[in-house]
Amino acid sequence: MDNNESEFEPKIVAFVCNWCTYAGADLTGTSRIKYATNVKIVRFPCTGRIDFMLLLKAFANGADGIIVSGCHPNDCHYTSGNFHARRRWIAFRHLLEIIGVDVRRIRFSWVSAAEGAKWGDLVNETVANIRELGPYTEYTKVAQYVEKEDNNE
Amino acid sequence: MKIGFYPGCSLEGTSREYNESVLALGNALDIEFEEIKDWNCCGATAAHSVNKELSLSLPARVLALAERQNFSEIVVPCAACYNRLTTTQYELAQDEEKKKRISEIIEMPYDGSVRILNVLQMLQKYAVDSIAQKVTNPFKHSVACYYGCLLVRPHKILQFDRVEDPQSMDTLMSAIGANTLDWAFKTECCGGGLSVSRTDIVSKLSGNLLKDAKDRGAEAIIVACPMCHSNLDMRRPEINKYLGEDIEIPVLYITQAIGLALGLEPEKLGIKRHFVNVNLI
Amino acid sequence: MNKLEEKAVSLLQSGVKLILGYEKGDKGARPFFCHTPEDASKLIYDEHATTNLATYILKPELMGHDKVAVCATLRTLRAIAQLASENQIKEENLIVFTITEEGNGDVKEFSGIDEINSYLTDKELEVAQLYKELDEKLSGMSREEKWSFWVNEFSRCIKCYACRAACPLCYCTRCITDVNRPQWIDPWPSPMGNMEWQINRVMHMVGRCIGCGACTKACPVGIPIGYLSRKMLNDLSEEFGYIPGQAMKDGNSLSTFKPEDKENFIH
Amino acid sequence: MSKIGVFICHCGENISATVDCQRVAEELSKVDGVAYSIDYKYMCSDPGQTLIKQAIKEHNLTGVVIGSCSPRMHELTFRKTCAEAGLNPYMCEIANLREHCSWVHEKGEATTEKAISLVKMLVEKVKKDHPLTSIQVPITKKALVIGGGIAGIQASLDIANCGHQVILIEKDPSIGGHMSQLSETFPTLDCSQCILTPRMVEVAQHPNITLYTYAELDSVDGSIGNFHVTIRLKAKSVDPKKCTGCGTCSSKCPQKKIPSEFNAGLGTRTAIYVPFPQAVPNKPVIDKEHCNYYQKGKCQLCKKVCPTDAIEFDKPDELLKEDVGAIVVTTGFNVLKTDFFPEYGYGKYKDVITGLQFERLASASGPTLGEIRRPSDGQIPKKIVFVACAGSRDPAKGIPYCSKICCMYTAKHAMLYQHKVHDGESYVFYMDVRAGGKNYEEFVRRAIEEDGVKYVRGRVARVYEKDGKLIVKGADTLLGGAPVEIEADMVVLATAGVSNNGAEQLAQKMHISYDSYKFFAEAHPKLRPVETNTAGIFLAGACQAPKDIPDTVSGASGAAVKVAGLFSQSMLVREPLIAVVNRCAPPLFSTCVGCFMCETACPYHAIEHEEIKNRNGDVIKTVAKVNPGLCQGCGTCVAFCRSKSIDIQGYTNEEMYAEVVSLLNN
Repeated sequence: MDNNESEFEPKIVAFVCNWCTYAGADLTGTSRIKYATNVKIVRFPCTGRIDFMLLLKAFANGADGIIVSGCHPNDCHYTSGNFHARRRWIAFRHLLEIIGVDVRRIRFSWVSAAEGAKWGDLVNETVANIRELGPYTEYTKVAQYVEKEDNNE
Repeated sequence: MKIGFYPGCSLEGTSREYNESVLALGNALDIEFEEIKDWNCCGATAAHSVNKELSLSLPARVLALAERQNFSEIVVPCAACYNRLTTTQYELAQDEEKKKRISEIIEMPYDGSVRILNVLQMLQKYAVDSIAQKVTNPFKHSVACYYGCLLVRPHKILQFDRVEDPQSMDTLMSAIGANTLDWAFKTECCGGGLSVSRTDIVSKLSGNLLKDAKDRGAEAIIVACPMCHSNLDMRRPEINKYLGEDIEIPVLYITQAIGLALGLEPEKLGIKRHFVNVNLI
Repeated sequence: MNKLEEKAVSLLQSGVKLILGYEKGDKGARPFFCHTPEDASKLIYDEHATTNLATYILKPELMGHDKVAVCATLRTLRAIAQLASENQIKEENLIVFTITEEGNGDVKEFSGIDEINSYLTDKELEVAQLYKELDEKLSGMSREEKWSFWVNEFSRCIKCYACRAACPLCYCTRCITDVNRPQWIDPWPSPMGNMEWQINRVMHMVGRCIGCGACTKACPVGIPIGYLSRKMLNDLSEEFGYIPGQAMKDGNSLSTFKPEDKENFIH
Repeated sequence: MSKIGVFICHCGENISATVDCQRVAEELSKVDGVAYSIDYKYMCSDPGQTLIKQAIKEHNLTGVVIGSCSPRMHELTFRKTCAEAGLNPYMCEIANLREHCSWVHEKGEATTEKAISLVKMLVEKVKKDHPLTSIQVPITKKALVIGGGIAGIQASLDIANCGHQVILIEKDPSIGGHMSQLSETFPTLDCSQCILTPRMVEVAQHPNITLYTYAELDSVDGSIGNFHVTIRLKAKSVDPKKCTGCGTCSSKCPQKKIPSEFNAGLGTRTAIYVPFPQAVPNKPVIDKEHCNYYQKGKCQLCKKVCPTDAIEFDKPDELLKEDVGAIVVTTGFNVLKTDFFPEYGYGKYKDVITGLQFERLASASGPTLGEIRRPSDGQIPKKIVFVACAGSRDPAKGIPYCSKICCMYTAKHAMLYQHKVHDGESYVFYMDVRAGGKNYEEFVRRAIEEDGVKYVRGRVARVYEKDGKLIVKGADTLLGGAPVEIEADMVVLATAGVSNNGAEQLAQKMHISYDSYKFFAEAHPKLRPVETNTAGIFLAGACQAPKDIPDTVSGASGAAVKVAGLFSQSMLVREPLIAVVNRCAPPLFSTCVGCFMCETACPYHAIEHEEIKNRNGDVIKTVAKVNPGLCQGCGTCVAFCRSKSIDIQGYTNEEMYAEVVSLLNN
């Protein structure tokens, strides 16, 4: 991966809930709103289902940025999945801040099934921010510590 | 027992008898009223129909002075002053910027921690049981207790008694032996500030009020607000002209009625100052 | 015979098979399993009694099915209260007593979990000096410094899991580290595996940790892991509405929510 | 080794316009585990689907990934196709190459690369997928209807007429609800008793309906298709089998002055009473609070005079256990009493009455046998003031909503009064007349134009009594807010419709949600008005919001068809995408440690306690178990479980882990 600024293409994974943000992204598609190709979507039944370990695994496998998005409060198809998720992110994000993980790389949001445009903006905005922050080598260096042990980078 | 005291302009002017009866009753029940130094007019209805900030600054300055004399509570006998002070305290508590702005205008720190009591609340809190024991000649008359508008409304801010059918004056009066009548004009308006500009309306409103009291057999009307008293008492000739009949029911402040029941001399209670003479005793 | 010994003897005579308590060790009190009235004299109670006896309560091999009593310090009481709120305590098999703080050696037996909870309500969870110093040092650091501090600390971990063994609230029969489909956490002590293990352990402690410090004491390489869950405990208690050191009723602060939870990062 | 088929769709050219589909198919064929990979112009078309089926059979594929449009569009179609070819439908996954890729990116290398990684992600997921079969939940073909008003009656009859068993419970001694208290009903003025009582009799005689009056719901558990309810049959102290309904006991009972609930407090009744002449069942009950025997241990007069010795004083309440498949809640509403209004005298004035009390005055079976007479002195009022919106549309009183039916029954009351008292004068103080139903507006116009009811547009500020008259002080906003003062003989307040007291406790018993006014909450206000968020529990009538009879009856029939629909299938079929707590060989039995924090996290109360017992029956450990009928598959418990003992089918930890890793590594 070459490292100069303009060539850097950030790898961003998006964890979204099926009923709101996934449908919102569908609407972005049907309204043909263009956005950057760096973001790839993983579908969950609800934001309540998103395990915080998956975020760590994403960073460990080379993600430079993560988007987590689901239904607005009170919109949840399962009535309270997003409330549980919010409570979990408040704790998890605080722990990452204590340890020093770059929480600016995780973008939490609510996108409803009707907010196709908002999804497009969210993706473009996140890609721009992450491109500015550069690759998250700080994290991957620790993750790939063993493979490079012999040429001890 | 010491408590802050804010007489307001009327008690120094047209309703001096209210002031005398409050002070007389005070030392009969050993409650010492300490006047707020350098107090100013509360602005009454005039201020808030002219300039919003003026209508907030005047009462705020009075409260700030009370805080400076570190009173935790003050008594405000006049219903209009009580209403203005409480409304100001409520409004400034809701809005930080306004509070800052007002304390700039009055050039004094204003916190809004002083508790404001009207005369009924003060008597209920400190004197209701001592009054009952100290009654020497019970006030054996049927009376119509008249609260007017400013003592009970707006309920959201004043939080005092029942809005449509208040009972606090009735309980105090029955404590001194009076027979309080259940009548319909307890909180109907007496005409208030129109006393000078539209005396015809005052005579109509106060007239209906007095007529209903007389029909139900009231021997006296008990009030706790200088404005109501002057309309019902001073405007009696116009009222009688409007009604076409002479109604001789006297109008007493509650502090005067209680004072009489406690055996204080009428002169000390300013009974002589009324237009409709009080020939009850 | 002091009151503690009297209590132990009377309990053992009334059918209790085992009393978990402390005996004189070389550096003060250490855990002691008293089975017979004769051993009761060995039981002592002083400020060195820091090991959390609640850890033993969940070991079925030790407890069996008969009655057991435990001489509980404040920390043990807090652990028992939290375990009870997680349906791990069989009240009929457990007698809990403590030595009151007046220092006159009086013994106080609790009738049940509710009494333990009310006993704990006015007991403030004090903050250890070690924690204050580290918190001071860390709060001055930039993000990058914090990151390298913790990566360096975690790289010293040898995955002995002593922290898991010492903690009374870490009682899963199969821990997440043993899950291999999928392999959430590398079993061997890689720097990333160690970090993910600690992040997981701390997240599993949110709203549950009682700040007893057993994990920090147990870590053979001296990583200040207790600091992490203790900081989470302090910072989130006000926001999630729980009181540090006291058990929440029906659910803990991560399994429940309030519609009006505040955050400033979801937009 | 899994043999996966990859099928990339061009979607005409919606996908192929910006994504090189051939290259995607070609790249995917190199992925290990992929046995067959092609692209085709229209995957979802009939030839496209046949192509998939043939490929499954020829290469006996174990999994299928379709690169096409959003799964929200054709997941079902492609899963059905795979099922028809003999492959378990849950081994088929969809990669969203259209909405999430081709339509939102420009043509180019990056777009095709993204498409390839999206499909690879799903291939990794399919490798971890398990075949799943849909959940079959047996259904008890019996319904419970709570509340015997017109809503409950209609729902019970409709369900029973579909051939299903119904249990109808009513907490009062007789069914009929508020409708039985009405005199005539708008807009047709047909007599309420005449249109209601035949239905009540039909309910009593219907072979499929078991009616329990003087009965309340004690507890509910279980889930859709398998509710276990306990009904409390309050002791009536009269044996219905022996009692012939002759009425001697009521006539002899010394306690004669008890205010009659049926007559809204205007008339009186005895301690042993039948609420109203057309009551169903027409058998008396003893009101224990007011009966001399129950209060002071004396009397027993009714027992002495009873010809068939039907009185049984010591009979206790009975708890009846029933299994039902669905519950319809039709518990109705209540009206505010006059003591709620300070400005109208706190309920002191006898002649200030509620609309319901006016109904009783106007009703032929009422305390005045249909004559409009004043409760205070029994005189016929010459001038009546009706006050609309008494309590409703009044945020200061905590009731900002409109109670919907008061405008109509106020017009009806005024009309009835004019018909009965020709020289009478009636005034209606209103804000806006709301007469939106069929023939409603015409009805109100008739009251104004033909019957001379005087409508005054304004609020009534105060009502007070003077010399036997009620002085009504209001304003007339159409005359510039001029004050209006009327000396009336009687004032009728059209008080707000509020929820029944006890509604909150009932909702909590059944785990259904309710709003801040304690009206029950429907699943969706527009699209699912007769269902609740709790599967298997339905709503009808005014327990959901104030409602007139036409809406109530149509809602009741709506709820009935939902129940009938549920009962029409022998088994309840549900998507298997639900959570499952793992089980393993003894002695562990399950890695779940029984902390049950998942139970507090589950919004559907789907987590149950299962006691693992050894051979001689003592409990080894209590572990969590998911009720397949209740779990909706949100997965909150899965992400929450510390020991990873609970997983959700279709989105297992392994699958999601595989997706994330695959997405970032190519």
